[in-house]
Amino acid sequence: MEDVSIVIAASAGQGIQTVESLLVAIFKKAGFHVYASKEYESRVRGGSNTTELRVAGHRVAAFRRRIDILIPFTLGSIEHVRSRISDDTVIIADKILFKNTDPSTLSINPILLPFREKAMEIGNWIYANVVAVGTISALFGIDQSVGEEILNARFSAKGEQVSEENLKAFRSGCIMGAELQSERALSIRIPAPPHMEGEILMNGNEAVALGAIAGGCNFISAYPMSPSTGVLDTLASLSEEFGIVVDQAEDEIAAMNKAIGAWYAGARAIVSTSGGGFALMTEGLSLAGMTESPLVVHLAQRPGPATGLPTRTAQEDLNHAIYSGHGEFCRLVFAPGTIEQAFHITQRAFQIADALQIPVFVLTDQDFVDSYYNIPRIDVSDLVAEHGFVSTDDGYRRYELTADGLSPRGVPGLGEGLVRVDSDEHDEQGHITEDMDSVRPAMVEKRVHKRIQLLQPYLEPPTVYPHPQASSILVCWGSNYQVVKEALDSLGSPDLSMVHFHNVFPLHPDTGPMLSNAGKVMIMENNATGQFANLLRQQTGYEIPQENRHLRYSGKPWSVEEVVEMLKKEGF
Amino acid sequence: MEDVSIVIAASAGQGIQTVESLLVAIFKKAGFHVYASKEYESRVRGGSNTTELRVAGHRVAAFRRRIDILIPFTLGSIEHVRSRISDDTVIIADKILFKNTDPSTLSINPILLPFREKAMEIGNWIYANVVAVGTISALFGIDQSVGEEILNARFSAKGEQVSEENLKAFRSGCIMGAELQSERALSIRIPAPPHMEGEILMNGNEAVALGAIAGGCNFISAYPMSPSTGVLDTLASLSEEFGIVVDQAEDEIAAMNKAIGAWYAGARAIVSTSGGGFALMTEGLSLAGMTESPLVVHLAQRPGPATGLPTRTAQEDLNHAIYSGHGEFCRLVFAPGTIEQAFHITQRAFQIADALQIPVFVLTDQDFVDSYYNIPRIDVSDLVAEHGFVSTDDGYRRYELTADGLSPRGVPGLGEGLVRVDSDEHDEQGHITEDMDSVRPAMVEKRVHKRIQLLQPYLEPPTVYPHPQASSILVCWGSNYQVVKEALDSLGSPDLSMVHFHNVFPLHPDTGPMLSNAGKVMIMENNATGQFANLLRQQTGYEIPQENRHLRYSGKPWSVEEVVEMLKKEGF
Amino acid sequence: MEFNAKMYDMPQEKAWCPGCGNFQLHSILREVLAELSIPPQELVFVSGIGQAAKLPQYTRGHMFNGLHGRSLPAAMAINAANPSLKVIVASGDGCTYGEGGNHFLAQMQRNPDIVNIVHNNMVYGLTKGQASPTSSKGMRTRVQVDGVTNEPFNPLAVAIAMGATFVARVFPGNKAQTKEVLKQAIQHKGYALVDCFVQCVAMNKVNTFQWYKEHTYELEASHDPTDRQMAFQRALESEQYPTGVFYSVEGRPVFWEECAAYRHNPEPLFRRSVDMEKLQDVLDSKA
Amino acid sequence: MEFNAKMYDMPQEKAWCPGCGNFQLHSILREVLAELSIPPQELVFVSGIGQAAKLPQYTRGHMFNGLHGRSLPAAMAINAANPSLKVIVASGDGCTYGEGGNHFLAQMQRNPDIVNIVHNNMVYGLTKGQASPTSSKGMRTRVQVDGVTNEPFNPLAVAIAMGATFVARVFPGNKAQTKEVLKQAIQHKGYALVDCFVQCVAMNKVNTFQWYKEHTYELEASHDPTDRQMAFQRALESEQYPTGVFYSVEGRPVFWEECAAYRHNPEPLFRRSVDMEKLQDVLDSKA
Ligand SMILES: Cc1ncc(C[n+]2csc(CCOP(=O)(O)OP(=O)(O)O)c2C)c(N)n1
Ligand SMILES: Cc1ncc(C[n+]2csc(CCOP(=O)(O)OP(=O)(O)O)c2C)c(N)n1
Ligand code: SF4
Ligand code: SF4
Ligand SMILES: [Mg+2]
Ligand SMILES: [Mg+2]
Repeated sequence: MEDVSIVIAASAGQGIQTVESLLVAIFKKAGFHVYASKEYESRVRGGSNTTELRVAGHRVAAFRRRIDILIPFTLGSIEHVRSRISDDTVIIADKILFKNTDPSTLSINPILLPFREKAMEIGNWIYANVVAVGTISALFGIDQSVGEEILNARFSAKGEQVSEENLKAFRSGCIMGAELQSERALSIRIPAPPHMEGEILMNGNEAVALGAIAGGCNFISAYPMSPSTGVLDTLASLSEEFGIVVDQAEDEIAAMNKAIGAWYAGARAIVSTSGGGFALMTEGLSLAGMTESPLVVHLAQRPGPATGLPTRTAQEDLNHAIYSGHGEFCRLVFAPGTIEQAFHITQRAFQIADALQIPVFVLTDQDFVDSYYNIPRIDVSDLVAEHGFVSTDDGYRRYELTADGLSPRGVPGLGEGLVRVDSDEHDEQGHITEDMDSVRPAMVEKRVHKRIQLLQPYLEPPTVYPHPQASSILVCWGSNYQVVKEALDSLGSPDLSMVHFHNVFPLHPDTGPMLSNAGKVMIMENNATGQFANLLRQQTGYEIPQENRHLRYSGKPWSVEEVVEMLKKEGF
Repeated sequence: MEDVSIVIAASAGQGIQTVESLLVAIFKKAGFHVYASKEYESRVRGGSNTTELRVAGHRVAAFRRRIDILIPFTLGSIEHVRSRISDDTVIIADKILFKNTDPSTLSINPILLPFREKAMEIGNWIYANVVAVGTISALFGIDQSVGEEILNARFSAKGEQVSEENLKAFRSGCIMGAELQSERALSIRIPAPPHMEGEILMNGNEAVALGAIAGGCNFISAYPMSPSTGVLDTLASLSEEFGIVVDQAEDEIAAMNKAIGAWYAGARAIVSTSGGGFALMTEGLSLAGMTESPLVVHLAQRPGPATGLPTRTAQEDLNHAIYSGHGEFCRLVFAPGTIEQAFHITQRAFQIADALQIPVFVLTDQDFVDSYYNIPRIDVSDLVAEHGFVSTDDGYRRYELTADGLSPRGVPGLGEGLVRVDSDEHDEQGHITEDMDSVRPAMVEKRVHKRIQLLQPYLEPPTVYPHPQASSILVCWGSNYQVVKEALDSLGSPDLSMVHFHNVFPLHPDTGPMLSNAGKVMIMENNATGQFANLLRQQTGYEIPQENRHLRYSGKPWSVEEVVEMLKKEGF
Repeated sequence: MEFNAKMYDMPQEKAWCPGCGNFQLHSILREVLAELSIPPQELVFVSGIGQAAKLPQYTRGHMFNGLHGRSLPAAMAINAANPSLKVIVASGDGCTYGEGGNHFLAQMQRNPDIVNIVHNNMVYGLTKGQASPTSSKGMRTRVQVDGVTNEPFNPLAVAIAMGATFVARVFPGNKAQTKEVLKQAIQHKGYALVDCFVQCVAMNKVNTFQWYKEHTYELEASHDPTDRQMAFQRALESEQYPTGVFYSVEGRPVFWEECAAYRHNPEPLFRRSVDMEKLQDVLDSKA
Repeated sequence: MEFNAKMYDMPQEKAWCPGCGNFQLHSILREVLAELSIPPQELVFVSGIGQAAKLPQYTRGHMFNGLHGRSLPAAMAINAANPSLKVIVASGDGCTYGEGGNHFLAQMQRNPDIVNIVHNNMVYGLTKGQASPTSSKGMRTRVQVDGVTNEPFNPLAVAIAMGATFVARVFPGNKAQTKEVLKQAIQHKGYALVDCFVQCVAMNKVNTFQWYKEHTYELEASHDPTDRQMAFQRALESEQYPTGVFYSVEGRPVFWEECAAYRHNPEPLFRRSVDMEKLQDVLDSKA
């Protein structure tokens, strides 16, 4: 086996994050590629949540349906993943779980190990999780010292006793794992891949947050909302180190207006939210348009409408990002497909927002922000966060009409000029005007037509993978990149490629020709109306037929297997 | 002259509403067709505002650039309309206005009359306006008794003295008007049109408000915002008579959530707002989508973004109406082209909203809501406001999955059932669910796919005028109906028709064929990006070429003359 | 009909953590409803989003589980559309005093006839532990990494300043008083705020059940709830928090009573139909 | 530099009605700024939308004329992004206490270092005369056809309940006191609320200049502005309205001072650049 999918299934609040994070760290340190994604209910305790860990000899970055090893922490969670359990699934569970239940009544045949018993021997049942970690680690034939090092790093701050007992628990787990190997001939040997040096692990929210810092972000105003809150958390945790003003706003309206106020005063601000919160921000978005304020919006999608499924995934807010807010102004929407892209796009979002004085979106979703996998080291030594503002002099006019359509942006306190911005239609000085014959049209052209011109050089074409000239294409956007990529890799169809859009609005001018030159065009989206397909038609005239639109709106991400099946049905 | 355009130009707060309303009443009573529209600044006193009154022997319902008679109340207001003054424009002003200014320095040659002087003779300068009314009335050869009757009705409640003095003022004006006729040979004789019996006068806001009442509206929650506030005013003024709960909400978010709460409890609610306020309502709109609540939204557009030009006109919020709110759900957007249509569409909006449990929009704009003209009597005796809800029994499930995709809507207190609605994804009982395998997809299909099916019979085709088979068409939507109609009438091109959409989303299925069968397709919109043209392309694939898109984004409405000129340039 | 607390319970599993204060509050509320013999068909439970806001999900009656922060506008409208229903809002401190702050202020000005139960656990529970408006200064969270610096929101003081007609605080750990106060709140005509100290065992390690127990005491029987000035003074106490009815005035008209719509017709709106003749008159008057 | 009131005036025509109270307030404010010798380059005027909100348009300094109701969040952020600027918010009663109510509450909790001048004309002026949160009961308007029924919003009482650090009311008809209070507010470190009674001659026929004059009187010199309890009591007076500083506390840290961003670096944010080396370390620590 070169590619193992381990699923940990538990109730909220059972502390399985420890199991997940230790295992991921151990696998990575042992030199494997890892991927982790979670799905969870909107509650704090109880229910059934799962985390999938993939361990492989090659890069893995997408969700698989298949479960090779299942580690259930409740009986209910076995039901929860029932449809993913096959005869090949190895179930490893704590004996205690089946104290009153015969596994055969659940039609499963788990390997039962005394995790809790061992933990009690060491002194406390809470070590049971670490015992399990030891077992899995040994099962993968990973040297015990790897895990020990990780545990030391993790627990040394908690005092000697805790640290020691965790180590003991881990070792006792390793022994069970080794026994399992020999007794049950269950052994996993993954060829260690080369060049793992410096590979880093981040989830989507962290990538956005760190990309923001690379882009010079020093202000975040946000109201907590799943699944976007991780960006707020990460920037808060780094606020002192990077000098970031953090305001948990009273509501999303405030968050947006604070961000615009902050940009006005020379900060670089981001807002981070999900659909419902963003809806509340749209009046403010329009203010950014009118005042020609730069702005970066992180919008992490989840299924709607309204509260919907707060912890699930969707791509339902593309239209919302593109069209929301009253009146007309220019905006740019990115939807990263990979963790690296999320970092770089967010960094670039700040540069473009500042250079063009427009709102730039980073559109993600729950599946994307909560998943992580190892990626090559990111080198930021060449990056600079260039400020787009200028020093002003006495006669400064914030909305000067210039040839290229950009009015130099001053900030209060830098130079002698007064920086006067206005949400009403205004003249070059920023003063209210009712001049509809010349001022208003000129200002509209500046905010809309000229800005869209200025945006052209920043637009990026979609990514075609793997064959640049394939006659059939599967269009996708945002977070579906990895799952489609892996499906295509496994299918190996010579004449089928993915066309992945990370730059979703406005579209790169190559888009139309790309579509019309293709033989067959399919699309895959996580919504019920085919929002991106409709956008393509609107912008290029190319209509992807209804039967080629593969729309999913269940709240679950696609698995690699499902994409493969879908493509097979399509004849590939 | 069969069609006279009188413009009254003044500062805000000069009380010229009296002049306007008296003249309109007199003209109408004298048996003429009348039209009035105003343009005004976002201030309460000062500045320059104008009202255009058109008086004609045929129906008039659109704005003309040409001024036949100008009645300026300030010198500044002459400058304000300078570009509309021609050699044929007769300027009639109070002498006092030119006390210190020689008219020739303004390159005009006004008729100066002692309005104020006469008023002072009667006892108070405030009667000057009524003197002017008398003069104009006589100029049109209208029998003095017509005006007297109107004045009596208007002022009798204010006591005998006021009433008498107004009459005196009016008569003294009449004398001047008569003199003017004979001395200056200035006489206007409009042939009185037939069938004026029962014709009524309403502006767009009143038509929406009264249409709402006809649709059973008994709840309005709104926050004041130009130009939509007239709907709130009108419903408030009728609240006692029609049993309408009126809440001036604390903000637009509240207004929307109150409206949804009211529908839930069995009321029929409308919200009325403009773009910025609507932006704040979009989260709640999504709640209506999720809870399957009926809802009627009156959205009166004005130029944006942000505060923009609060008292001017635009068609910039079409995308906003169609795409706002997070997640996916079904909605219907109407944009009336005539006052009658505004009444009937709003009435129907309540029926459809209730029947299909969806939000229905009435999309207007400043020019539309502030303009009025006489229309034939509206007979409501056949209308019934049918309630869409049912009486429930014990096992009632609000979100029952039915064959046709409509779950019967109960209201609390009618029957034994419990009415349980939820903004989270829910099961048939309305309870939070995380079931993504069956419940979620079924609910999405109900809210989106099936609802769009159910909507089909309610969709209405565009209006083609005047030639059903013309090979060239000018597409327009919403408030541009009347101005295009009059322009076409005056052009009389045999092969050019207007295709006017009042049902703007989703489009009627005839739309695509209509466009592709036409030889030349042009469009006229009051926005900078061609929102409706883009929608047409998205929905039908038909692309109206950029050079055929006539976009105006100045904040001013089109005048008949401008449309004619535009069409002439297009070769008609 | 026989009334008992169980009757108000819904069968489905409660997604609250074991030990969560919401359980106590929920069971006390159900007892109170039973003792007041209010049929579920006459009750509308309204909430926003949060852990507290799940209460209507678990309670038999009509339910309007709306948006985060927006329970009050919906509740006020339901009351105005059908005054014969008993509207009980149950939502969190974040929902009511944070996202919904403006509605909190505005509804107090209107005095709708509703009960506003706020599960004040001094934290954002459902979103996993960020500070809420009522969080204690210094409390550290993943967002407030150096501790909360905002001045805690004092709902009682604000409600008294707003002239709300019934203002109370309870700690469900004191069951007898909680029952009594909830009863009064439900029977009060007009807007009744009941701020409830409930522990969030998962996300708030500062304000535990024990902490609330140690930091609360009953307002003396001698406290005069019509004395606004004194009510304010007691609301400012912050070492030890008094519980009970701080302030209560009777007799102020409620929102719907002031509506012209009810001047000649007491029926709920859904029972009415349009008077088309009158409308015809109005239209004809435009001639 | 020589400072005089004229210096703070902008040349363009003011779109206020002749006799509008905003004129008096505007000219007093300009005098105060001159007497405090604050260069326009150090002043940021922030407002929402309304007649009052046009004040920044007419005043020399930086200007952020934002959305209706949203002046406070913008102002707070400007202060946090560059604490060396003096931020003065000037907006209406509708803007601040109506649409913006939640921001009013929340900013008081944060204590940003800003001055919040509210032109309280007890009406929505710009939109032509609907009731505002502070409108008097019974006032008839085109919307409140039977008269206002909402309990009027008492901004001072609420601010005192919130623990705002400076709470005052002025009537510009009393120029000397208005000047003095505005000066104190501008010099106050932290959030300073100055509710100003200004007449709207066009839309409010109840609360005229004369009415304000007859219904206001100065707080006695003996009033102790550190006595919160007493401040509240005085704020409740509603036959005659006291003017002056009701409540004031010094020494509470302001929002930006509590931010980790300023712990090691006093520079405004715009003068800083990213420490890419440190970021490299953070990224590398994810290995
Ligand atoms: C507009 C919006 N913003 C944010 C959220 C996310 N959210 C859900 S519950 C919650 C906080 C809940 O806190 P509280 O009201 O105190 O309830 P608790 O969970 O503590 O009972 C938040 C921020 C949301 N649902 N909607
Ligand atoms: C979101 C939004 N809603 C409504 C409006 C319309 N509006 C503009 S000013 C105003 C009221 C102004 O009243 P106030 O703040 O008291 O200022 P005043 O004009 O009385 O000085 C309203 C409702 C708006 N601009 N934005
Ligand atoms: S997180 Fe807190 S509030 Fe939520 S259920 Fe658990 S204990 Fe209760
Ligand atoms: S309407 Fe009122 S507030 Fe506005 S400028 Fe006129 S007097 Fe002043
Ligand atoms: Mg809480
Ligand atoms: Mg006001």
